[in-house]
Amino acid sequence: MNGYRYLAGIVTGSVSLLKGMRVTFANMVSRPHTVQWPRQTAPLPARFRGHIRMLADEETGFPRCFACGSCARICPSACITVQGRKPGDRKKKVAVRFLLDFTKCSLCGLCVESCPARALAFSRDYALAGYRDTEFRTMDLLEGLASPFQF
Amino acid sequence: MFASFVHTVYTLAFATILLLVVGGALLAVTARNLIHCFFGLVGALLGVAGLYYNLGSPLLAVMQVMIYIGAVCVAIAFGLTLTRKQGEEGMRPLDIKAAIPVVLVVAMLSATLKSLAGREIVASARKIDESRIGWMLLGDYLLPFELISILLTVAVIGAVTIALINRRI
Amino acid sequence: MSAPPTYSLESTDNGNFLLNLGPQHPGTHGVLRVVLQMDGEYILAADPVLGYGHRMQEKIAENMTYLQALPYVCRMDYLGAMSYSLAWVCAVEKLCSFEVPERAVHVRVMACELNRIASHLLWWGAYLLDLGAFTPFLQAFADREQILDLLEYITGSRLTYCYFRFGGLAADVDDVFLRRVEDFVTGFRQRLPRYHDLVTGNVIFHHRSKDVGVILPFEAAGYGVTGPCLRGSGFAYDVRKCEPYSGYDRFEFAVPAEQEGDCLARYNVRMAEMEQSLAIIEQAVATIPDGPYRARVPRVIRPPAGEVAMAVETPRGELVIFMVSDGSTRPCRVKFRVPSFANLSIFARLARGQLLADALAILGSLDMVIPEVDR
Amino acid sequence: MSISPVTIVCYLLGISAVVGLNAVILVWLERKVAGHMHFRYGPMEVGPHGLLQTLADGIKLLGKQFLVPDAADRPLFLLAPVVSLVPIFVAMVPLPLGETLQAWELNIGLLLVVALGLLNTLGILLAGWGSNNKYALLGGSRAVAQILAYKIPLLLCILTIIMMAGSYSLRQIALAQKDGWYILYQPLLFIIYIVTITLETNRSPFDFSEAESELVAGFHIEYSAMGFSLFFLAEYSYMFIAAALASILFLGGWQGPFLPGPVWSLLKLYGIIFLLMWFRWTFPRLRIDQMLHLGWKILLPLALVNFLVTAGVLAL
Repeated sequence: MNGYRYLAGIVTGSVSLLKGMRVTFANMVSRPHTVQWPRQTAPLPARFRGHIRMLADEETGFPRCFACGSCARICPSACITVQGRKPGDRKKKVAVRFLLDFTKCSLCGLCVESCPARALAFSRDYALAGYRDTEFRTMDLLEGLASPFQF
Repeated sequence: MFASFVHTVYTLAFATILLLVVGGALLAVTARNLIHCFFGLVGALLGVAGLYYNLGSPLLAVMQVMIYIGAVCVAIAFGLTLTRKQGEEGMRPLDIKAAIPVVLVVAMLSATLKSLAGREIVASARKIDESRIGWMLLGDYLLPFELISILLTVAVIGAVTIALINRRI
Repeated sequence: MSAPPTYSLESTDNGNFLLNLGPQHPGTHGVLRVVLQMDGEYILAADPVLGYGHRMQEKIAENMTYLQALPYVCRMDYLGAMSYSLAWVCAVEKLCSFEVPERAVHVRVMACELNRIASHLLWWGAYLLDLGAFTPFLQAFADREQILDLLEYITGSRLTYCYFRFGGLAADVDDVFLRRVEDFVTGFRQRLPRYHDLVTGNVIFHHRSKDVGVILPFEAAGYGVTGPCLRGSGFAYDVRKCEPYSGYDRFEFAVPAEQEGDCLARYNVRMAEMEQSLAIIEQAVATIPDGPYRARVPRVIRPPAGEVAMAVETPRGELVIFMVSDGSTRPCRVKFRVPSFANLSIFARLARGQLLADALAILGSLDMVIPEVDR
Repeated sequence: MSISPVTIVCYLLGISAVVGLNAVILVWLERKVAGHMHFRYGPMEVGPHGLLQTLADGIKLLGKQFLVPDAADRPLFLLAPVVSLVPIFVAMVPLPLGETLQAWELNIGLLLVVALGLLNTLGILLAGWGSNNKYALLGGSRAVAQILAYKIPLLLCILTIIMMAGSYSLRQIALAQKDGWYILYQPLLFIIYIVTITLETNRSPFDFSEAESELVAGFHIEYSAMGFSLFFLAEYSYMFIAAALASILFLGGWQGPFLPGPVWSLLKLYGIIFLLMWFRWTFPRLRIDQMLHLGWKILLPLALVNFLVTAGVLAL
């Protein structure tokens, strides 16, 4: 009886090992799941949360932000600095300074959600790299946008 | 020219073997670190295998490696890894008592050399057939062969007993 | 209480030695350090040393508004972040008596269960990695990746989601998502036998996990072990069943439990739990109603003074958030009762007298997330 | 004894080439097999399908600093990689990879290869002890326990084959399988042999002395740069030798239809190596005491019974 159990154990054990080997072999001949980045890229979902970026007003090309500061207030990591100024001919302020300290940002997206002007959006930029942290410590989100102020 | 070069190579090889035997043996008895002693022993045994090969018996040389290094030394190493204390400070290998075997060995060696003095030593170039060894072991020398196996059995049983006594946790 | 022991890494007198397992060791899955007193390969005593990843999460939460702390709670257990978000929003909702729309409840359950499967899958791979098999890890990743894709589709993030809001969700889900979830559920059901073929039936795996690290029922209760580890020791205790929250009472599911209390039992519980989660997701997808995804709640959360305790079943066990409000916009006191910490507390007991290899198998079977332990 | 030094140098160069090329190919193959079993591609960047990746890694390792820990036993630490690599060069000598492709036909070739295989463990022990690291020491002592468990079944396997072929010479053994490979007569023995060479080459599920998840890297935890790569080279060369031995003992060595001998040799050999890789990327690691159980209570009795049965059949 014991001898039978001994031999049966060896046989069933070997069969279980073979089953596992079948799985790995099937894995081996199936198509790899990985994407050969950077030659190929995985699709980004529409809601992808990258670092934030400033949207421009369609008409004027100025930043949509009117520097209410609600994003800076809601940010858990306090990584947003906003300053605005009121141009002479308009009622609302316009942001003249919008800095993101991306080294602190946790990409939670609360700022985008809280913005009353819908001025913030997530960028689709995920391959960020730099030589020093200062490159991301003060990211100027107004860069490239027009400004009503001429300096 | 070429022959002398070959000769030099063989001499060098032989010198290496001798160095291995003598150096290893010396290391084995004088080193303070147990593991150094162990590897000295391994070196000496390897050198002895080289000597066997040099004497025209590769089979014996391979057996030397297999049994003495593969089995005996590994068993010793196994014992070493099981020992609790590595005994660095308690050991004084250069005790005065150590002189006694040294004197004995020197005496024996000089006696052997003296008896050999003046004779010409010829290594037997005859190849030893493995099958003959087999027949010898199972024929004329069956009793000693079996006795050795009894010795090994005793050693194994002793090891098991010790292991059972000191079974831990 | 005796003074904490001090360690010297010199060999101790009786021939034993101390082994520093971690804080950088592949078997501890993070910055956990365990000081082991060893006799050869046997462990005489194990002493986990915590705090390498301590980030004062509770204090941080007390210095923020309720909404601001939401992204932070996800950081504690990055593998079960959904459950942590859920616990936080549910605690605040309980405090403020907010109603949650039915659609949001269904999505929350769906997301949490998907996250639970993802977490168990990662555990499955990592546990086998502890046992020396590498392929399961990446095989589990192949399926986990699909879940992460799904969750990324609705939340925009793959690990620390921050998707729930007080009174609902940050954004609605669409039919594409629901269809993809259905596809995943059927696909994963078909792929589960491969997992069992590769590991569950494997004779080596059986030898490594059976009768190893047995948690006796009274010990499990005494140490406050929860989650799959508790259910592996014979208690069919699951917060989702015992104190239903977030609409879990609307779904039919079983609470798998095993009697043995060893690593294999914990393994089996988790494998069975994945199937139950699939069943829950299936029901949630089938019965999801139309309607608003977010209730109207005040923009600034200012709960009435009082206290609340919210228990949630995370993939690792019972998480309790205890929160005291003084009526201001910030919580006055927050306490997280995290499952990994309680589960780790029994490790020293389990590791005693075990071989080093078994101790790592036990540590793996407890499914620890070290930032959660340290907080 | 009458081989000219020029021939010896040629053989040494040839063997070095085999060792080096084999390591390059095997490391690449291992990473590819592992990759595809994991739904990955493995190395793809250096050379076509990453073929030159190993070479790049080797060059990188050459350029790195070789660190000797302060507390290490310096002579032992330096000696260890050499001790595990040198026997390989000798063990390659009697391996016949083709009808004429053999460095030296030795009538005790099989014994020589087996004996030198034992020295690998000494290298591991040396490294484990010399590193003066607790993980390394545990790895070293595990290797010693391991050798005791698998060597006897391995020798019994070999003994059975010697009995069937009636020779110690690898060439004679291969030639004795002209009419039928021994795997057909001895399937069980082949399985036992494959398990024991997995043990011998320290491969998962028996990679106790390395045991990444337990001992981090075990015996070579303290080795960097060339020291590490020598261990790597030794590991893959031992695989080569063990697989070559398996193909000679059970699969008739270089003999096969249509293709030339060396091609058959390499096909069989790399087939067996693929099997070892397949094991490694499928199974979890055993525990050290379970390995001893396997060695002493399963492999040894099976090999012994098989040996006795074979002896009985041959006597009849």
